[in-house]
Parts: sequence; structure tokens; C-alpha cells
Amino acid sequence: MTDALFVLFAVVSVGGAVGVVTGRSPVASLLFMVATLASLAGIYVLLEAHFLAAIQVLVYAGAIMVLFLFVIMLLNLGHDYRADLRFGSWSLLSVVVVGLTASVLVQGITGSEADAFGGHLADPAAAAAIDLAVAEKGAVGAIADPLFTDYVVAFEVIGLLLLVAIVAAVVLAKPRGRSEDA
Amino acid sequence: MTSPALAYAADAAVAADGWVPVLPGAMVLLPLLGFVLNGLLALRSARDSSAALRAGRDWSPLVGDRRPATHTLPTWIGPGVMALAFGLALLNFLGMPAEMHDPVVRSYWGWVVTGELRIDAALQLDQLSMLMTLVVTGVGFLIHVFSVGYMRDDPGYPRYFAYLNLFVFFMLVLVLGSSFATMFVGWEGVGLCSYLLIGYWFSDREKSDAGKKAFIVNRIGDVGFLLAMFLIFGAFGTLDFAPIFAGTEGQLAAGGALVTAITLLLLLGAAGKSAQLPLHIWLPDAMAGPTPVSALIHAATMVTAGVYMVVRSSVLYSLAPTSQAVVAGVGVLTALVAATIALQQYDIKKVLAYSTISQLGFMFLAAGVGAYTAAIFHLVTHAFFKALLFLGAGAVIHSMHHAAHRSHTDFDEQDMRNMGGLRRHMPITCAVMWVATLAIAGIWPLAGFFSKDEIIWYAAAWAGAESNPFAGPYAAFWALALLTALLTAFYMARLMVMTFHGESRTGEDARRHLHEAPGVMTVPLVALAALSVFGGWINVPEVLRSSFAGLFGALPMTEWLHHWLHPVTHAATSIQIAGFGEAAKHAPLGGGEATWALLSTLAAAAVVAVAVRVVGSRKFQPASLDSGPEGGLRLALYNKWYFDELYDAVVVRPVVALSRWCWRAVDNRVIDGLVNMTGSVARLAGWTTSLFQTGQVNMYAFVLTLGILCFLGAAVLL
Amino acid sequence: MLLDYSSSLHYLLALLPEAVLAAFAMWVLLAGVSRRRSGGLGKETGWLALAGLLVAGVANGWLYSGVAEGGTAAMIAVDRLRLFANWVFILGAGFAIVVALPYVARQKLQAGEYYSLVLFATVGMMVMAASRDLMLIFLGLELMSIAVYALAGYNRRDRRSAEAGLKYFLLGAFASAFLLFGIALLYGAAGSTNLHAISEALSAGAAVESLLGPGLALLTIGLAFKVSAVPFHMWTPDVYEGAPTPATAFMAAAVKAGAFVVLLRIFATGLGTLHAEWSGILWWVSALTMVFGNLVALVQSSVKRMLAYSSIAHGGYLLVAIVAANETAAAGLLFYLLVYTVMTIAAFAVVVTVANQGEGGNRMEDYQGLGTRRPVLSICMTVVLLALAGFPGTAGFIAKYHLLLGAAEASLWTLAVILALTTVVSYWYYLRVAWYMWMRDPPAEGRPTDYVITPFGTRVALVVSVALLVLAGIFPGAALEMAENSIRGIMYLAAPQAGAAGP
Amino acid sequence: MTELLAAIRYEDWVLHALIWLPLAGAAHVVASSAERARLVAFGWSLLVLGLSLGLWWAYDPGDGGFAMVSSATWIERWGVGYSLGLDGISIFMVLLTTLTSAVAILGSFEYVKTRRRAFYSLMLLLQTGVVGFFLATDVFLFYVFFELTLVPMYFIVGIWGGERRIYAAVKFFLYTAVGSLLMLVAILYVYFAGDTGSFAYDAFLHAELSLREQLWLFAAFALAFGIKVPIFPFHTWLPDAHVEAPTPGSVILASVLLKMGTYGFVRFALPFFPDAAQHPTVVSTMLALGVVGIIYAAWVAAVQPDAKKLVAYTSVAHMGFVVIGIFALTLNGLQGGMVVMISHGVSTGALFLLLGMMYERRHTRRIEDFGGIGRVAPLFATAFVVTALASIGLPGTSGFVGEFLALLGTFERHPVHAILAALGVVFAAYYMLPMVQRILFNKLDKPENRAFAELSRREIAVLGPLLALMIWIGVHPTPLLERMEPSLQVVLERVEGGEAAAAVPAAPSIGAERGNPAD
Amino acid sequence: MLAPAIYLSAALFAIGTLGVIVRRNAIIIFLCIELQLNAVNLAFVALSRHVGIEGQIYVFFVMTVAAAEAAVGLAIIISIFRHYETVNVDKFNVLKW
Repeated sequence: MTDALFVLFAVVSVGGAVGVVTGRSPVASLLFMVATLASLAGIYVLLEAHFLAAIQVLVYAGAIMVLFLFVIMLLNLGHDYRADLRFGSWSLLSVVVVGLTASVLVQGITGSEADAFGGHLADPAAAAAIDLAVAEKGAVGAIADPLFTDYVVAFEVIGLLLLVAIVAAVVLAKPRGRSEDA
Repeated sequence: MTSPALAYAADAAVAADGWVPVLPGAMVLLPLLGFVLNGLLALRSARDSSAALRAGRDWSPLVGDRRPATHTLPTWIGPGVMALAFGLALLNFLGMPAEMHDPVVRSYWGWVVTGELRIDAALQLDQLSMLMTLVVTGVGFLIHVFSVGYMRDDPGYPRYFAYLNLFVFFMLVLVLGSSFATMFVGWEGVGLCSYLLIGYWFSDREKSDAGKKAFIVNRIGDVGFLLAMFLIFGAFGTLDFAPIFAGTEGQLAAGGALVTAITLLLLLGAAGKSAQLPLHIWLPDAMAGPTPVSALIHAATMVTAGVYMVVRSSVLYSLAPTSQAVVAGVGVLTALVAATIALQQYDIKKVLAYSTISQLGFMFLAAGVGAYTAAIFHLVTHAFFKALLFLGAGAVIHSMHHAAHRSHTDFDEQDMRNMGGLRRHMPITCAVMWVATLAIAGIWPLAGFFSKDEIIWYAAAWAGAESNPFAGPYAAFWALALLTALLTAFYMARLMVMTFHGESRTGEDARRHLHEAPGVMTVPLVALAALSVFGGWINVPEVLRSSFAGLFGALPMTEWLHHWLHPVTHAATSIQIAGFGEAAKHAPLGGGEATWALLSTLAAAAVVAVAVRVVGSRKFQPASLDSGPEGGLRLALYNKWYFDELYDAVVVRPVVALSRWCWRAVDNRVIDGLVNMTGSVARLAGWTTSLFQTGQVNMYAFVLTLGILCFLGAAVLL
Repeated sequence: MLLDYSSSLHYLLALLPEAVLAAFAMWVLLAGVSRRRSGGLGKETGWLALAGLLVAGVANGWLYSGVAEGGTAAMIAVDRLRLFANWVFILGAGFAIVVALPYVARQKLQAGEYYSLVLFATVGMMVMAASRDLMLIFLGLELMSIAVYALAGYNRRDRRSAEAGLKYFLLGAFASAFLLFGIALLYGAAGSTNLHAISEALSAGAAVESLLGPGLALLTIGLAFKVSAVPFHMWTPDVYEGAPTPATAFMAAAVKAGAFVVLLRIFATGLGTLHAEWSGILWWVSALTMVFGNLVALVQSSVKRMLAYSSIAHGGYLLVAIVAANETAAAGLLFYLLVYTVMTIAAFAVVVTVANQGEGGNRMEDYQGLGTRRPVLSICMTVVLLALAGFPGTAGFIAKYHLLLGAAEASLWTLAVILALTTVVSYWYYLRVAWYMWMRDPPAEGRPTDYVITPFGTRVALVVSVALLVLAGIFPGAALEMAENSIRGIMYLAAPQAGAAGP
Repeated sequence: MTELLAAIRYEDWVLHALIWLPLAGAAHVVASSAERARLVAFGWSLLVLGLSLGLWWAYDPGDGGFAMVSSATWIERWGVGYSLGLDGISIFMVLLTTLTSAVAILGSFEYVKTRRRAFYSLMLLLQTGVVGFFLATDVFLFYVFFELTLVPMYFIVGIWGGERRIYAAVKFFLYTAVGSLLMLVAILYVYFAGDTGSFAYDAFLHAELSLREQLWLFAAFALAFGIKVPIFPFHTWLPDAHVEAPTPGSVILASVLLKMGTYGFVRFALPFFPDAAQHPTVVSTMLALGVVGIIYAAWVAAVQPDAKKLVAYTSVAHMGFVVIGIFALTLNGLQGGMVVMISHGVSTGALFLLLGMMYERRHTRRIEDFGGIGRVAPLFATAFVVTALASIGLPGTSGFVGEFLALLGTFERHPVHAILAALGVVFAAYYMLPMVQRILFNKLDKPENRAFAELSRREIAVLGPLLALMIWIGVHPTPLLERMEPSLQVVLERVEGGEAAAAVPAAPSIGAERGNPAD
Repeated sequence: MLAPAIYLSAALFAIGTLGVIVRRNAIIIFLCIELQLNAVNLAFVALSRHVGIEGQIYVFFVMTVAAAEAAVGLAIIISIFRHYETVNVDKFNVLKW
């Protein structure tokens, strides 16, 4: 059952990803993207990361993608069907290069027989510890606890990051005319 | 700090005999002093002349008839220092014991002192150098006096005397230097003065070209001298004459490659300086200088330096029979070739120049056959009569020049075709020049007869030596020398006849202005004439004492020069005897010395007589109407056997062409091209690479991905 | 005092410079917003930002002088490496702000936001330098990057600025993704993102070998992008050219410094034991970067773009130190960063000045005859160029020499020779500016150079920079000592291997 | 004199003063007005010259080691010291530098008309660099000074030069830099591989290097110095730099900067890498390059239409003599090389000054634009001829002593090379005399040349000392030779590993032999 | 399920990379970058099952960063759109060579 679901989600997510790359308009790409994000959320569930699955849908598919959509609409690109996919030799070359890169990467990750990927890594204890934490503190609590203790600095940096993003977005997206009187 | 060099210099060498030379340094320094004083005067005078020139005026030192101090003082300084030097030289000459075996070396300071090399600024006084000093200062003095008259009106008068004094200084360094290195200083120094004096009238392109040519050809010879010095230093560890000649026999294998190389290289140097084949080409051109200069430098002294050097190194040459033969061969060939060229020259100085080359060839022949005394003997007598000839020619030219100048006509004042009949206008000059002509022709009992006869005889005598490996060539040299002697008589007689006899070919107007030279010029001529007559009597051969050639026993001494030079030459002579065996008493064709002397003087007299008749009967056109010989041997002789053209085609042009090629092709294109190409290639590479910066995000991402591929590939696969 | 991270106060203390600076950044932001209503050029916000840097510097000094940490495992490092780097960042940011003051005013940019973004970016760098955790490094990097993306595209009226911003952003995010993927793989390989933990896992043999290589490669790529190493440099010239010049100065100096410090920390401490594996590829990157940067700089006609390529080249020199990976090279890297920050910003300061606080006068021709018109400015520029070229008598030489020394110690002779030869190439384009300034007569007709006015702040900054460059060129002792102390004891450097000198 | 120097503790401070006083002078020049700049600069250079003259008496050759040594730590952690020392090799280079600097500054009074303050401060800065280079006994310090000389020269050529000044300046700079940076790498190699522990000269002498290493390192050093000299295929920067440089720049370039290359060989390349230096391949290569340089440069010089370019090529030829002298690895050769260096510095410096004077008067350097100058400017002509003769090595002038010794020293070991090089003597006449002739002699047929002014008093003062030196060194070079000899002996012994000491007997007592020639 | 998840992650990442290279539309390029980030997230989540809970925290961070980037990136796109009236990156090549 789990495996079948995984295959399903995987197929959907890859299909969505291909759709993003090949989508004829930004909106199409965006919708494919949403499909991918959603199926990834499904996979997160399969991987027992329920909280992440939730915010994946909420934040990513919900907020960020909508932001994209807003911008597409704002710039009136919704019906921009001009071909912007590079066809021909460029694409071919790109596919070859990226394919090579991916295969090298996969080959590297897989490793040699003796050091078969995953075999060495599979540490049931870790999964058990996570499950235990989730059981004790709930899906949110299991993440929140280390987040606000061990990773509190990172959390603060995230805060600054968002602040900077806001400032930057405001400064950059402001229409030109009005800033000049500053 | 006490320098070891100075400590050494303080240790003045005294001859074993206890003779102390009188102020030897002053002999050398007096001319230098003259140079400095005259030089200062020259600069002062030149300041005025150049200022006038800049202002666009012509300049003459004369204000009315008065001459400024810059043009009167040199008259006294120039000949004055020479007189003093001559006096000192005479004093030392007379004081020097004839039997003194070891030279007196007086060292002043360590010139180049480094490691094992030690060259002192030192003078070496021995019989040979003193004799040379005497000739240089004596003949030099006379020529200085002559110059007072000859150069009187030249604007560069003080400069002339400065150069002349400087020349004498270097010449004295050359002959008195105690080592090859100091000799070389004089050697190149006289070359410099020769350069300056040939190009004395430097505004004339041809004249300054001639000076340059002389210098460069001389330098070719100097390279030989330099290399010879290096070899000598390598063999002996010193360049000083005394230890070298004293230690030669022990250290050099007779006939060995080393000594042969040394002597041949020295010969190259000597050939350059003494205008021997194949480096003789500069001397005729050197006639561009003032005529007294030709007399002093290019006849009497400098050009004989090569002979002096060979004689000085006689020990080395004796050890190298091959080199000796080469020296003799070069000498006799030069003598012959130059004599033939002289037959067909019209420029009076050119004839004398080729004559000089020819006579130098005789000296080389002498030195080559081992007759070192004879070489020096001929050097001395030649200094007398050739100086006389040149000065006489100078007087003629002087007269012709004035005639041309006063009559405002333009003709070549040195071309004999423009002369003729000058005897009437210049009787004294004509008379003394006849004396010199007969002397050089070898007419008994004048100087040239004795010296030339001795050379020819020795060639014959050594050709007959038992174990001479080059007996055949020696015999040939002898025959050629005889032939050349006859040619000498012919071309000299031709010169005299064309110049002084027959009809005048000088223009009507000019003829009226021809006149005898002033007293200051004729007095030296007469003095030299006397020397040309009696100079040969210093070395009448003993075997001829009672014969006609010994003036029938009227002389108080025979072979004086031979004895005088004995300390210098005996080592060489004994080596030669050890190698060749005793010289023969008979010539290759039979007959003794007296026989051949009589034959040769009779033959020379006959040739002179024939020449006077033949040339006297020929009609000559003035140079402007004469087109020269039309072809055949005469044309070849007229064109000096085409030596200049040959060198031009084989050496000068190729070197210049090669130089240009090196510059334009190699330096500019290849070497600098490579340098600049490095820069261009870098820039081109930069430009090409910059084309990848298309400004397109996709492109940039693609390159980035490529980089990632490489990275991952390296990380995973390696 | 000894820090004990069981107390969160101590966390704060350990991060005091960052905290101070972040606070000031927000203050500057607020001040900027409130000032804008009352008009004015916004210089006060700049001075406030400078004050913030000063205070952060003091805080950094306090940490430097008297604070020690327990162990070397904590996520926040309180070591000399970080604190030295902080000074470099503060110095760079300070100079960049001084240079920006007249520019921002003249271009009528939003001052408060500008300076606060500079400060935020600086905070990001400091976090990067302070962190021993890859994830935190990533966050610091993003903090810095996002601020700098904004700075690059800050001048909305200039299309080139927008283009620079977009290119930087797209490619930067692209590279970040790789960096992140690398972190993920390393996380999987070693079971942690803590450098100390990774290092221990490595030495214990507990790491998953197969994930290690790709992870490390991808991580390196992300950082190589930031230091614009070839072939990840493509964005650099465009972005440097298009961004407002003071922002370029900041990017070229401080951003690069931040990334290098991280590279040093990662490779010299956490993954030092993998020296042999990664030095080969870095060798090539370093060589290519030096060659490429210098060659392309030869053909630039814009001084600003030339400096961009030159900064790529300098990245190549610095990478030599990473390849060498010994204490000498590491100290050299820090020293070089210090010197490089000063000279790069000084060079851009002159560029800003000659272009009259704009973007119009950046061509070589605009420097023609500057020597006669503005001698002092030209002398400063000449000294700075000589320093960039690494000429004796300037700190640039000592720095380059230090790198060479490190390379020599690691027996990286080929790399040293490449460094030497590419330096010769660099002479050409640096001297080219000098010859335009001094050896060509000023153009007959009026050119922008006629109106060049050096603002007071720039003047001070230039004179101080030149003085520093010359002083450190002649008496480098103190600075060298600091750089070496910053390295000592924190390194897990692999022993120099003669054979590991690359291909 | 010696007492006076001792009384003022001359030895303690003079080296530092020689290096840093010009720098102070440069500062003073910058602070003075444009009109007074030249006088200020000349005053400082004269002061330095005066101070440096004391070295002649204060320096005691002794065993040839460094005298007046002073050393201070500079960059402690790298073992870099500020160490100075003087020996029989450097003393003459320093004296040459101080002299030619003063002369060049005096000679530039009329030539340089723009930006005088900058010019004179650069000249003094250059002097600091050069003197520092010659006095440094720390390899790092030497390198710093070596490079430091490039910048002032770059600007001197580039700002006050002729038409193609920028090309020439950049070529000069880059060419030299290529060599010197590679040498820097080599220096570092010695530092690490030789495990010297410091950059002190003596420490480098003790570096233990294999032959293979030495060959590579020698190549790097030889490239740096060979470009500077310049040795044959690396010479093309020189004519360009000379032609474009202003007169004083040319003077310094020819007199001093080129010597840095040959001095570098003697001081650094040979002693540091003795095995490489006497490796047959190295020796024959260097000798061959030297010989080719002598002949080739003479040929190229002979056909130059530009007088300055001609003289520039003659520099290549002269330095060829230095190279063969050095690589003969004999005492005579080294001595000869040194004397040629000094002589070339004096005579070629004077030639460039003379050409500069010609240029000031006629604004052309083309030989064919002159002719007959000897008639309107006899003093000028006299100085020119004497200088030209010294340049082609006429005995009695400085040129001869050097070339003679160099050739002699070469001949001892490598006769074929020496024979070929000796041909250079002929070719020297081939290039120099035609120039002399075409400038000074021949017809005064160009009206412009009639106004050719005679030497002024200042110009006489410029040329006088140089001419006097040419003659003095030619007539009495022994004081120079004996000061150099011990130091060169040290170099030689170092190269030959002590063999030289045995091979050179004590100065033979020729006096005795001469008195009694053995039968 | 670790290995399949990692492979999937790699595949998604590669597709994202490809998208960045072959698309001209700045927004789609940006979307592809987001895709890459998601691929990384998947890897983190999968690995966290075998290493520890930190992996999930990282995903949380990455999402935040992605959001921040989205804000800034889109702002930049808007800003450049105002100059060019297009988001085709080929048109943005004033800066080159």
C-alpha cells in the first residue's frame, strides 16, 4: 500500500515537474508545480512527517504559489504563450548535460556494492526516536522543541531573513515614480 | 692603503750593466704634453671658428696677416716637444751599452693587476726599442717641422699638431711598451690617431670615410693581436716581453700548433697595421689625410709597427717555421701586388702608398725569412726615403694647390697627369726626390740598396739552408723579390718623370703660380735626403767590406746594426739555425752575395734608365682629358686588382645586408614579434573567453551546470 | 570569561556583534522611514549605520580580547577566525557605507533601507563566519544574499541595476539550491550538519562514503559561486557592472570575504581530513579562475567591469590558499582578505568619484589625463592599483607573498607559477588605468573628469586606505601576527603533502 | 680621510643614509615648487653622491666578505630582515648609481619641462630602489627593491617619453615583471626546499639543493636577470625603452638598471646555485647567448637610423661581454665583467646624455638629420668622440680594460666563444664610427645644424666627470680591480667549491723574472 | 523507502536544473529553482527518518528561505518588468562581455 502510494506520488510529482519545465504558459507551469508540491506533501506523510506535509500544503502550495500567481497576474503574463522554451540543439545539449550530471550524482549516491546506499545508513533507532518524540509531544511539538532550543539561533536568523526579504521586496517593487522624491 | 701595484712600481728596474736611462718616461710624456697644450689651443680656436660658423660667416684665423696665438704657439709646441723627445732619445741611445743583454724595464704603475694577471704601465728600453724611438722622434721631428710650412694656413692648425703629437705619444708607447698589452695600447692608439688624421678634413665625406675604413680594417687585425695575447697569456701566464722571450724555448714546442697559432694571429694583427695582403686596402685610401701625415704615419712609422712587432716576437716566429713562411709569403706577395698596382696609378700619393705597401712587403719578407736585422734595417732606411718622397710629394701638392687656388682653376692637384715639368719650378724638391727615388730603387750606394739587397740576399741564403722545410718557397720568394725590386725602380722612375720632367700639363694660368716650397719645408727635405744617402751605411755586410758594396772598405764599421740588434735577435737566429741549419753562402742560382748585389743594382739602374726613356716618350693628357686605360691588364692595375670591389661584394655588402635582415626580420619580426604576440595572444584569449559572457541567464546557468558536472564527476569518479 | 551555552544569555553574548548590528540595522531602517517624511538626503542614516558598525566592532573586540568558549563543538564559534573575519566584514561594510554616502544622496536612493540592507548583509556574513553548523551557514548565506540581491538591483531607475539584480538573484538562488542539496547529502552522510560532528564521524569511519563525495562537491559549488570561482563566475562581471558602484564595492569585498571564510572553516576544520580528495579539483578551479579572470580583464574597456574581472582573479589567488590548506596559507588568506577588502573598496571609491557618483563615467577614456586634473586622487588610485597588482611596497604584495608562501609550503609549485604569471598579466590592465591617468594628456574638449569632485568622506576613506595599504606593505608585522593567531589552534589541517599538488 | 670617516662613525650609518636620503629628497621635492624642484633634487643627489664617495676609503676589501653589515628584523615570522652590507662588488654599483643619478638629474634640467616635481621625485625614488637593491643582503629585501625600481621607471618613460612611450613603458614593465615574479617563486622554493629558515643571504647560501633543483631555480633567476641585462633573445624591450625614455631615464636605465641584471647573476644566481652555474650546458648556453648578443646586437645597431636606438643596441652588445665574462667563471672574466659594467655605465650614460643634448637642440634623433656638427660644436664633438671611443673599447679608456679582461677570462676556459666574441671588437667599430661620422663629420649641409649650440657650462659639468672617469679607469683601473678581487674570489670559490682557491696562485713576482730572464 | 525517495529527489532536482537552463521566462526559471528546493526538502525528510528529527527542522527553514526568496525574487522581477515590459531573460543583456 505504502509503496504503491509512493509510486503514485512519485509519478505525479515527476510529471508535474516535467510540466513545470515544459508548460506553455507561466500559469500552466505554476499549476503543474502545485501538483508536484501536493504529491510531495503526500510523500511526506508516507515518511511520517505529518507536520511538514501540512505546512507544505499551507505555505508552499498555498502561500508561495499564490504569490507567484499574483505576480503573474500583476504583470499580465497569464496568457503569455510565446514560446520561451529553448528548443533545438540547446535543449538537447542541456538535456545531455543535466542527464549526465544527474546520472553521475545518482551513481555517486548509490556508491559501490560494498557500501550500498542506505544499507549502512538505515538506522532503525533514529526512526524509532522520531516516532517516540512524535508520540510524546505531537507532530508539532517534536519539531518545535529542538527548534526553540538547539536551533534557536537559526530561528532568529530566519526572522531577520524574513525582515530583510520584506524590506527588499518593498524597496524593489515600489513603483519608480514615487521613490524619486525621497 | 698601500697598493701592491705602487710598491712594485717604485722598484725601478736597473739594467744588469748598471746603465740608467735618462728620463725615459719624459720621452713618452713630452709628446703627450704637446697634445694636451695643442689640444687646448685647438678647442679655443675652434670656439671662435664655430661661433663664426653659427653666425653664418666664413672664418679664417688670419686677421690681416697676423695669426692669433692659437696658430702661432703650436708652431713651437709641436716640433718643440719632438725636438726635446728626440734629444732625450738620442741621449739614451748613445748612452745605452751596445752589449747590454737584458732590456731595462721601467715600471710606473700596475695598470691591470688582477689575480694571476699583472700588466704594468712600463717601458722597456733595449736596442730595438731605442732604435725605433730614434726613428720615430727623429723622422717625426722633421715631419713636424715640414708641417709648420705645409699646414700653415689651415684653420685647424693647432688641432693638427695636437693629433700629430698624440700620434707620436702612442707610437712611442707602442715601441717602448714592455709587454704585448702596453704595445697594444700604442697599437690601437696610433690607429686612433691615424683615423683622426686621415679624416682630418672631416667635412669631406670621402676623407672621413677613409679614416673610418682605416680604423675598421685595423681593428680586424687587432682582433688577431688580442687573441694572440690570450694564447700567450695562457701559455706563459704573463704578457711581459722579457719573461716570455726568455722562457719561450722551454715552454713551447718548436713548430707546435700553439706557437704557430700565436704567430699567425700576431701576423694578422701586423698585416692589419702594416697593410699587408689581404688587409692592405685601407692604406691607399689613407692618403686622404694631409701629406705630412702620410709621410709620418703611413710611410715612416705606424705602418712599420707590424714589422716591429714581428721582429719583437722573433723568438716566437723562429719557433714556428710555418708561420715564418707565411709571413714571408704574405710579404713578398704584397710587395709584388702593390708594385704592380703602383705601375698604373696617376695620383702621386697613391703611387707612393702602393710603394709603401710594397716596401712593407719586403720588410715582412725579411722578417719571414728570419732576417730580422734586415727587416729593421729596411724599416729605418725606408723611413728616411719614403718620408722624403712623401714630403717631396707634399711640397709638390702644396705648390699645385697654391697654383690652383691663386689661379682659381679647379683640377686635381695630386694627379700626375696634371703635372709635368715641375723641375723648372721646384728644383730642390726635384733633386731630393731623385735621391729618394734612386734610394728606393736600390741604386748603389744609397740607403735602399743596402737594406733591400740584404733582404733579397737572406731570402736566397735561407732558401739554401740545409734543412729548411720550405726551401722551395723561399727560393720562389727570392725570385719574386728580385722581380719586385725591378718593378720598384720602374714605377718610381715613372713617377719622377711624369711629375718633374717633360712638358708641363698644368694650365697656363696655374703654371705661373708654381713655386718652390718655403725653407721650413725644404730643410727637412734636405735632411732626409742626406739620411737617404748615408743611412744605408750603418749596416754594410761584412762579406762585402772590401767589395764595391762596402764602399771599398772606406767605412769605419760594417754590420753595425747587426751587432746593435744582436741582443734582441740572437735568440731567434740561433733557434732558426738550430732548425734550418746555417744559411747558405750561395743563392739558388749560384753566385754569392756580392754578385747578386751588383747584378741587382745594375738591373735597377737599367730599369730606371728604360723607364725614363719609355715614360718620357709618352704623351700624357691632363687628367680631365684622359679617360684612363681602356682594358686588359692596365685596367686591372688601374683598378688595383679590384680588391675594393671584391671586399665590397664579399664582405661589406653581405654584412650590411645581414645586419638589415637581423634588424628587420629577426629582431622586429621574429623576436619582438614573439614578444608582442605573447601579449596579443593573451588579449585574444581574453577576448575569446569573454564571448562566453553573453549576458544570458540560461547560458550562465548552463556553464554553471557544466561546472557542476565536472565537480561531481571528479568527486564521484576519481 | 568562558562561555557556557547552557545559558541562553551566553548565546546572546557569543552573538553580541551580530545582535548589536541587527539592532542597529532595524534602527537605521526605522530612522530611514521616519526621516524620509521630513526630506533630506539620508546621510544621517548612513552615519548611524557607521555608528552601528563601530559598536559591533567594539563588541567584537570584547569577544576577541577576553572571551573563550568551551570546546570546539558548539554551533556558534567564538574563535579568532570568526572574530578576525568579523573585523574584515565590519571594515568592508564601513568603507562601503562611506563610499555610498554621496552616491546614495546624489542618486536619490532610499537611504535608510540601503544602509540597513548593508548592515543586514553584514550580519549574514557574521553568522556565516560564526557558524559551525552547515544549516546555520546556509541561513547566514541566504540572509546575506537576499540583502545583496536587493542592493544589486537597488537603483530602480537604472535598467542595468535591475538586470544585475535579476541575474544575481536567479543564479544565486540556483547555486543556493545546489549548496542546499550538498548540505542534505552531507547530513545524510555524517548524520549531522555540525562541522565538528562531521569531522568526528569522518575520523571514526562512521560516515557514508557514497554520500560524502557528491555532498561535498555540491557544497563547494555553492560557495564557489559566491566567491565567483570559474566556472561559477559567469554572473560576476554583469552583476558587478550593473549594480550601483558602492554596492559593487561591498559585494566584491565583503561578500567574497564571507564566502571565503566559510570555505576556510569548512575545508580547514570540518572536512580537512578529505584534503587529498578535494584539493585536486580545487586546484583546477583555482588555476582556471586566475587565468580566466586575468585574461578577460585584459580586454575590458570599462574600469568597473575590469575591476569585476580582477576580483574574479583575486578569488583565484585566494583559492590557492584553500588548496594549500596549511596554517601559512590560511593566515595568508585572512590577511589577503583584509588587504583585499581595503584595496577593492578604495578602487571602487575612485570609480564612484570619477563617475561623479553615478554610472556614466566608467570607461577607460574617462580616466584620461586625470593625473593632471586631480593629482591626489590619481596618486591614490595608482597606489591602490599597485596594491591590487601585488606590488612591493604595498600591502598587496605582502598578501600575495603570503599566499605564495603558503602554496610553497604545500609544494604547489605549478600553482605558484600560475599565480606569478597571471599576476604579470594583471599588471597590464592595472597599469593601463595608470597610463590613462598619467601618460595621456587630458582630452581637449570637456569631459566628465573636469567636474570630478571628491566628497570629503571618500577623501578620508581613500587617504586612510592608501595609508593602510602602504603601512601594511612596509610594516606588516602586526596584521600578519593577528592573521596567524586567528588560525592557530583551530585547524584540522592535513599535513602538507608534496604529492597532493594537483595534476 | 680614513680617520675622518672613522671619527664620524661613517660606517655605521652610511648605507642607510644612501638608501633613504633620496627618499627624503623625493619628499622635499614634492614639497618644493616646480621651479625649484630640479635644484632641490640635484642638491639631494649631490649630497648622496658626496656621502657615497666616502665608501671608497671606508671600504676595506679584506677577505671579500660583506662590510658595514647592519641587520634588523623586519618581518620576524618569515625570517625577513632589513639587512644591508657592502662588498667589493656592490660598492662600485652604488658609486655608479649615486654618480649617474646626480649626473642624470643635472643633465635633465632643460630636457624636462613638464611636471618637474613629479619627475624629480621619481628620479630620487628610483635611486632609493636601486641603491637598496645593491646593498640588500636579504633576499626578500633585495626582491622588494628590485621590483620597486620598476614603478618610477615606468612613469618616467611613460610620462616624459616620446611618441610610443606607453608601449615602451609597459613593455619594459611587463617584461621585467615576468622574470622577477618567476624568480620570486624560485626564491620561495629555496626557502622551503632548502630549509633556510630565513631570507638572509647567508642562509640562502647554505641551502642544500640537488642539481636538478638548482638547474630549475637557476633558470628562474637567469630569466629574471637575463631579461634585465638584457641577454640576447630577451632584449627587445631595451631599444624601445631607450628610444622613448627621456634622457635622464635612458641614462639611469643604461647605467644602472641594466647592471641590476648582471649584478644579480654575480651576487645571487651564481652563489646560490653553484652546481647549476658550472653545469656545462648552462655555461655553454649562457656563453653562446652572450656571444650572439655581442655580434647580433652590433649588427643590428649598425643599421639603425635612430641614434638612440643604435646606442641602445650597443648596450646589448656590451652586456654580452659582461655575460661571457661572468660565465667564464674565471677571476679575470668576472673582473672584466665588472669593469665592463662600470665602464658601460659611464660611457653609455654619457652617450645618452650627448644624444639628449642633440635632441634638445634639434628635436630629432635621426642620424641623417645631422652632419658636420664637429665644425659648429667642437667641444661637443670632442666629448662625443671620446665617449664613443670609450664605448668601443679603445685602450686607455675604461671600455678596453673590461672587454680585455672579460675576453681573456673567457678565453682561458672557452676559447671558441672568446674568439667569436672578440669579433665584437670589430663590429663595435662598425656600428660606432659610422654614427660618429654621420653626426659629427661630413658636410655641414643642413642649415638647421649651423645653429647647433656648443656645450653650455652645465653640460660640461655633466659630462666632465664621466669623461674623466672613462680615462681614469682606462689608465689606472687597479684600485678598482683590487677592491673587487677578494669579493669576486669569494663568488668564484663558492661556485667552484673551493677549487678556484687552489688554482689561483699568489700574484707572481714578475719583477724578479724580468730582472733576470732565465736562459 | 530511503533510496527511492533520494532518487526521486535527485530526479526532481535534475528536472529543476534543466528548467533553469532551457526556459527564458524569469518566473518559470524561478519556479524551477523552487522545484529544486523542494527536491532538497524531500531528501531532508527522507534522511531524517534515518538520522534524526533535525532533518525536518531543516525543511522548515528551507521553506522559510524559499518564501523569503520568493518575495524578493518576485519583487526583482516586477522591478525589471517595469524597464523591459517583459520577463524574457534573453532581453536582459545590456550587461555582457
